[in-house]
Amino acid sequence: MSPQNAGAPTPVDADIVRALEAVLLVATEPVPVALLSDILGLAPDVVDGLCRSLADAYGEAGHGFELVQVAGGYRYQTRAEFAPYVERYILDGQRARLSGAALETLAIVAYKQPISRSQIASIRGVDPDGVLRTLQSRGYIDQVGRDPGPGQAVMWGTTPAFLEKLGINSVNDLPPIAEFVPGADVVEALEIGLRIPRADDVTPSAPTGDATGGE
Amino acid sequence: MSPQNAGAPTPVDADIVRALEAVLLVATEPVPVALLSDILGLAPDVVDGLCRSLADAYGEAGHGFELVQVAGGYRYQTRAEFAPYVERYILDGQRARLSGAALETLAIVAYKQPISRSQIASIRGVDPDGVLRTLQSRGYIDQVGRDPGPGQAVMWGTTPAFLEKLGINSVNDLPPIAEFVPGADVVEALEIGLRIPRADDVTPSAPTGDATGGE
Amino acid sequence: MAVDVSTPVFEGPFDLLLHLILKEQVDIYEVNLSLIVDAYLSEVDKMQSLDLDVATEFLLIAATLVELKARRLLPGREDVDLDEELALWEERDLLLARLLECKTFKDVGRVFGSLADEADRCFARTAGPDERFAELMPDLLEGVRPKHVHAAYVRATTPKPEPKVDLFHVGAIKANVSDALAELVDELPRVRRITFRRLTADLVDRIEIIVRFLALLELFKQGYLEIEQSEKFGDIDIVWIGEERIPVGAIAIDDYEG
Repeated sequence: MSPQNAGAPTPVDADIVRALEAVLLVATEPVPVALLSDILGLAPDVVDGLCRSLADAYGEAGHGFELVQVAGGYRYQTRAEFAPYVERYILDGQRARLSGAALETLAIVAYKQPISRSQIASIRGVDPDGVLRTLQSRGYIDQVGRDPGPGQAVMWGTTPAFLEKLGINSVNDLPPIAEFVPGADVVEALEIGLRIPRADDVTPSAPTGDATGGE
Repeated sequence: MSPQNAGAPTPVDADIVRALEAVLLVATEPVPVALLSDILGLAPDVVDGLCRSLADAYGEAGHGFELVQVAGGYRYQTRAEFAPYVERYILDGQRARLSGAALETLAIVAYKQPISRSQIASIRGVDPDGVLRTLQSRGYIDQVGRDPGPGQAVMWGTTPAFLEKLGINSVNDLPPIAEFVPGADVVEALEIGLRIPRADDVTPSAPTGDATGGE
Repeated sequence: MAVDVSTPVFEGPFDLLLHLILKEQVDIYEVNLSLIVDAYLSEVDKMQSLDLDVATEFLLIAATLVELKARRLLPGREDVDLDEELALWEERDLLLARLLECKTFKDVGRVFGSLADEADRCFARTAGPDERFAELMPDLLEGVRPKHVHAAYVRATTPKPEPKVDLFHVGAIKANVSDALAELVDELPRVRRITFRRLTADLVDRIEIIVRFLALLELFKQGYLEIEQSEKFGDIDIVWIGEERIPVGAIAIDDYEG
């Protein structure tokens, strides 16, 4: 269970694993494998293997912390089940939750980046400026360039802080968008809702739909 | 050597030991035993025993970090023999310039100290936690107390090191902030200044605000 | 879940349409369409930085909805123009695709919400190197003078000017169906019969015409008028068959109480 065995598959000095632990302990943001590789003088894939073994070793030993890969690097974090204790310590640790509008806009930016505000507007059907400002001020999105076309619209993309907020390593780790396309039942419901009456359809004799239009 | 056994002398749930690890991991300053005792709901001497066992367990397992008792409480730190790697991380891995956002937050702390994070947030309109951590890790600001009011928010202030870097003896030596509301023309000029970054905007030696700095 | 689907506050027309069709399972014939069109108009109105492409797109979708609803309100026609029919299907499919895309990202947003909720329970270590390494830390304040701190404070505390909203292209789209309805109830009983062309002759914006048309449909639905078209592409005659004078308040628009 100890780190000495963590790097067992590769003949790496146990001290290297301890050095890895030391660097990760002082890091204030996720440490990319490339940087660890420079610091430890080992090939990136060896370092990545060491990190994974170490993470597994912590998991098996049953610690209150874990080593995870987030936002393009490795970092120590507390395990979710001990959140109540951690929150008792971090008095100022209340974390603002994102509104539905913010989450939907983030979803669009994450999958379609780089994307302009008008492209976002046409997907959501609402003016996105307020939400974009909020997301930018919280550091989850940023301007990543300008559209080369006429108008040179500002293009938006997600940031490492977004990846940390969701606890994922990269936007490439997100499931393909195809997995979220609504099922046949939803498509059918929409088709019914928007059906085009055939020309010989009888006009509803008493359009008293008002009563049902409400709820 | 796993933490399950760390608390063996007292019949303490293994999860409590893990919760202890979680709290110690997120702590940015040594955690007093009395505070740990409150958080875990255990008698101080039991907590102290747990910490000692945990420290011993880490030592036996041979990690790159250790749990030590320093003035003020327990904290994780790197073991001395791995300092060269930590130094390499510090020299390779850190950005070398204070961001505009960080400088603004530092300025707010300097002029308004003592000030809580939520007061800073309401002035800047963004979550200041990351910036506060950076500034604290650089030794420019520190926690100077807690708000006596409900919630007991941590209050921030600048450090002697900050004054030394700026070459002043006291925050009273900073240029006074005029209690005037800037006129519309000033606001507009500022806005233009912010919108069109000048080439020399990037070095701290000529921040954009100079023209309107009120000197 | 961060998203409370039962909230009666809708975020624009797509949100409202998806709610009505998927949650309430109504078809748009049963819905007071003016509500949805008004939702579109208020979004166009709100556009902070003017975006004609988006505004136009919104109006086209509103027009598609109006056409779909008109189909079901107006008496069935025996002579159907094939091109017209195909165009309507195309527009309908476009709207359907839009709603599907919007729904897709709504669902992704919900997944993001759960990921964020889960991630929020894990706290990263941020303590950084301890004081033993302090002298190694680069001095980020190198070159910073008291006046720079002062300037940064002024920057941080100066209220940001409100962005100027430039809406002159859109004009004042203040049209809404209730207002149009009030105008018609005032005008139609006096003239009794008028062509749709004349009734909308003084209107410049396409959207105002759409709104007035919606108001007519509402009156038609409530039996206050008849709509006649003697020949294809001919003028549409509006005939008032209601009372001579009716108080404006008597015509209730079916309010949406979602």
